[in-house]
Amino acid sequence: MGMARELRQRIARRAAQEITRGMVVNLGIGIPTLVADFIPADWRVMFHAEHGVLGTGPSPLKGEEDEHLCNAGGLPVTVVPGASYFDSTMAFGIIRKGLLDVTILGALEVSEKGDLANWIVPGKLVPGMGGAMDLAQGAKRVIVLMSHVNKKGKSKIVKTCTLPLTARNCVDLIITEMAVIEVTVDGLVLQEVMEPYSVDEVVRCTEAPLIISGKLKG
Amino acid sequence: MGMARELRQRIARRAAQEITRGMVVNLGIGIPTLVADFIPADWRVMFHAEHGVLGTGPSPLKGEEDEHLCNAGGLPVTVVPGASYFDSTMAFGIIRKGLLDVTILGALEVSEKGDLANWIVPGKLVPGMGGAMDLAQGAKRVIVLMSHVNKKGKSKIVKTCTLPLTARNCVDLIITEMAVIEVTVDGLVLQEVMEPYSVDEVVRCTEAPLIISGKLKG
Amino acid sequence: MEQVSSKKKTVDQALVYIKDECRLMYGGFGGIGSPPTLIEGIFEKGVKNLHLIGNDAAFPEVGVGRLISNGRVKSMITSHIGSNPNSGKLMSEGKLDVSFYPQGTLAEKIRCGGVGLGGILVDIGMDTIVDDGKQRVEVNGKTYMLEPALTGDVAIVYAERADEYGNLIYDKTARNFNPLVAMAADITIAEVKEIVPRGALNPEMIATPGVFVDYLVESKGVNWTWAWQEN
Amino acid sequence: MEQVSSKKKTVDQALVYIKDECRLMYGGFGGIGSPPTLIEGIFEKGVKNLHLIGNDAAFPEVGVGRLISNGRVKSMITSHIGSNPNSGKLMSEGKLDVSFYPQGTLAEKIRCGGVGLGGILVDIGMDTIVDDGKQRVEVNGKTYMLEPALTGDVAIVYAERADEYGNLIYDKTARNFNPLVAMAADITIAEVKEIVPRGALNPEMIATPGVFVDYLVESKGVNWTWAWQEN
Repeated sequence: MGMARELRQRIARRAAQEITRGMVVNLGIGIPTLVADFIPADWRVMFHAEHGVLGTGPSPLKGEEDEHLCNAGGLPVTVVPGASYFDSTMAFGIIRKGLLDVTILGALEVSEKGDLANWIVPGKLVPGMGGAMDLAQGAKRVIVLMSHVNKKGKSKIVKTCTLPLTARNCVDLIITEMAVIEVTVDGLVLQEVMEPYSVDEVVRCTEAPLIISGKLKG
Repeated sequence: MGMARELRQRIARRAAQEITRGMVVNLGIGIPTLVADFIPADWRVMFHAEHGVLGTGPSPLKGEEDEHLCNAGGLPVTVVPGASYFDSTMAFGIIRKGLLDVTILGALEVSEKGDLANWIVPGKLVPGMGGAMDLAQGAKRVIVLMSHVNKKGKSKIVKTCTLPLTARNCVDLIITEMAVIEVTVDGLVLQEVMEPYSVDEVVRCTEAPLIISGKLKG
Repeated sequence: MEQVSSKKKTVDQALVYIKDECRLMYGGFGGIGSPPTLIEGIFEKGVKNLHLIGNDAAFPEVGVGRLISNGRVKSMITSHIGSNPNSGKLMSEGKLDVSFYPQGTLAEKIRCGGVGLGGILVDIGMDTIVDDGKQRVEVNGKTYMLEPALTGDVAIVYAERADEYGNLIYDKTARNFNPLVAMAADITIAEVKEIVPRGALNPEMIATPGVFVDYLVESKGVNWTWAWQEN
Repeated sequence: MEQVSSKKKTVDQALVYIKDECRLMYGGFGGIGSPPTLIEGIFEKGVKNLHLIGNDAAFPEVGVGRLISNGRVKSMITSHIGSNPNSGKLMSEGKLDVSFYPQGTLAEKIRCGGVGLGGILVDIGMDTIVDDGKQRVEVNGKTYMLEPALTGDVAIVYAERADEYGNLIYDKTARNFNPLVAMAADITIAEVKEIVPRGALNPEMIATPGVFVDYLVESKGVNWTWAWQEN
């Protein structure tokens, strides 16, 4: 995403506040991966990965990596007590059964209805959806972490997605370097504004209409 | 089946001749269970059971039974080297994928086309099909062991089954206390006659027409 | 869901979830791998009009057989009731409604519910009684029966060992339907021979990840006599 | 089938079954759990016009990525090719035909082929691109897409240990798609770190029963550099 390390960390730290003790959580590649760094080990959060593990832990020390124990991004991890290994059908069974409390994903576009587009830019970038559709549709709560605008300065929070969808009505919360926005039945609610931005700046950078939360008005 | 022990043993011994080294075999309840006794351990035949084991071995010694290690009839068994345990979906995956070389089943009726009826007598006996349909339809070869006639003296080898079917066109070989009969595209072929019966007696006790094998004529 | 604290409960605490009319899934094959302490608890509590979903009716006093024999069961979705004559008797008297499925199909239907799929296409039992009224679907020129997923209100399973997160390891042929029903119900209660701390199980051996398990109960062991013990 | 003798083969003996136009299923996720020695053998043998079925395109020189990068692959049924830019390039040049499925759906389609079912009903991806042209089926008032089973000519898998019957045990996240493709092809070749005698594996730990495995090949280990090793 080309976002500064500091901003990426800030978004990840804010996202970590959405996690509570004992939750089952799947983190996507990119900024979402950083979220784990902000969650205390004694919370016993169980991190799930699509290729067959529930209960991944911190990165191993240099030289202690195991080539058969990586996260979904291919980077070496460890496991925590209570972890289990299984095949990919079990990994996705857990997702489709609705046992993921939260999945945190990156996005290209999110619509005011919570539609998510994060896997394809036709004619340009066609990586495939991997597990994104399963996660977006299956998890109890979907949190999107992304830059507020794209490289051309255009809002990624849109009235209607222009890119092919990953899943409809799936996003619950959007966290960017500018704001925290909740997807509600009434529309997008601006809940928090990040330093050094103002409410007006966030509204100006957001294509979709925003309802300003009472706590920001007061 | 109320058949004398001696006759049951004879049928089982004959059935064992259909098994070759290394085969994967599922034995039904009743006479089929006895077949294992006539197969040498060094043939490394792998016996499969529906509740999740491939590689059962002989009965344990009295007092050494394990209540969690039984055959599909609920009787204690052991396992051989190379055995594996799995859940019921895997057990039936092996069956439907066509990896059972032979299944040996009991029957109420077999038709001249190889239709099998072995799970229900409407209004009388409704035990359920258990794994019989999966086995009859999925195994590469289906061998039926049964008494030649029922308690009323009526042939169990019939032109058309009167009882609800387990599976159509599935039986390959029928072994009774009187005869060994092969199901072919041309019809039922009488291959062997058991002592002390004659070809004529077998034909008389069999409702379906029998083709007499050349080796019996000569 | 809060899954930090141990999932360990007393039998009474766990039985709160099993009420009259419960759609109750169970593990076990002829009683092998059925949870004896939970079944005893259900019996003692007096739960009735149960809708059972599982492989078989076991034996008259073994496994779920005892619940059936004592008239606590209103309906069954199963593959076999032949080893428990009381089931057949109740069925012919119109007191027990039984739906039969080929065993492999039943196992897959339950797994389907457990992994969030809508159903499977299967050809076992085509053109037999079990085909009656089934929706048919054609795929690549071949016809299959459509079998919808099965789910339940509560699943009761028996496992050999669990850790406090609820990860389960089964024993030999006592595994059978247990890992399947463990995934397929709204609430899963595992009766376990031994509950160990997190990290004490080999993570490669775990057959049911703890995320599927809601409550753990310690087993008091089998309180019935197996057929092979009777002589 | 004769399964008494050891299934152990040399790489060359096993590769006889992998020819041009082969529908080749493979285990692995980003190369983790893909069989390096068999892939090297396929490359050296010069096999081309392969039809790959597996999770992803790995990295340019990792796993099946090397076969793709070198133009040996005609089509792929997969969930993700983003980590191997050569795949995207070949695809946009019309030299590689790629069919994408949501990863969980792909896994279930392969399992379906492996256990002899005709297909599954799934709702992941409904009303998105992947829904185009899919047969729809209604079950209990809910609509699903019908996804037919997938099978292959040959499956290549990587396992940590095998016994001579072909029973397989995998290692950590190298399990992923391996047990699924191991069931779904006409011929299954397992590359294994260690082959032990019958009886040397814990029968409770076996993830793939040997009856699914036709040939065993000893692994020479990974001959690529992982992304995390590059700095």
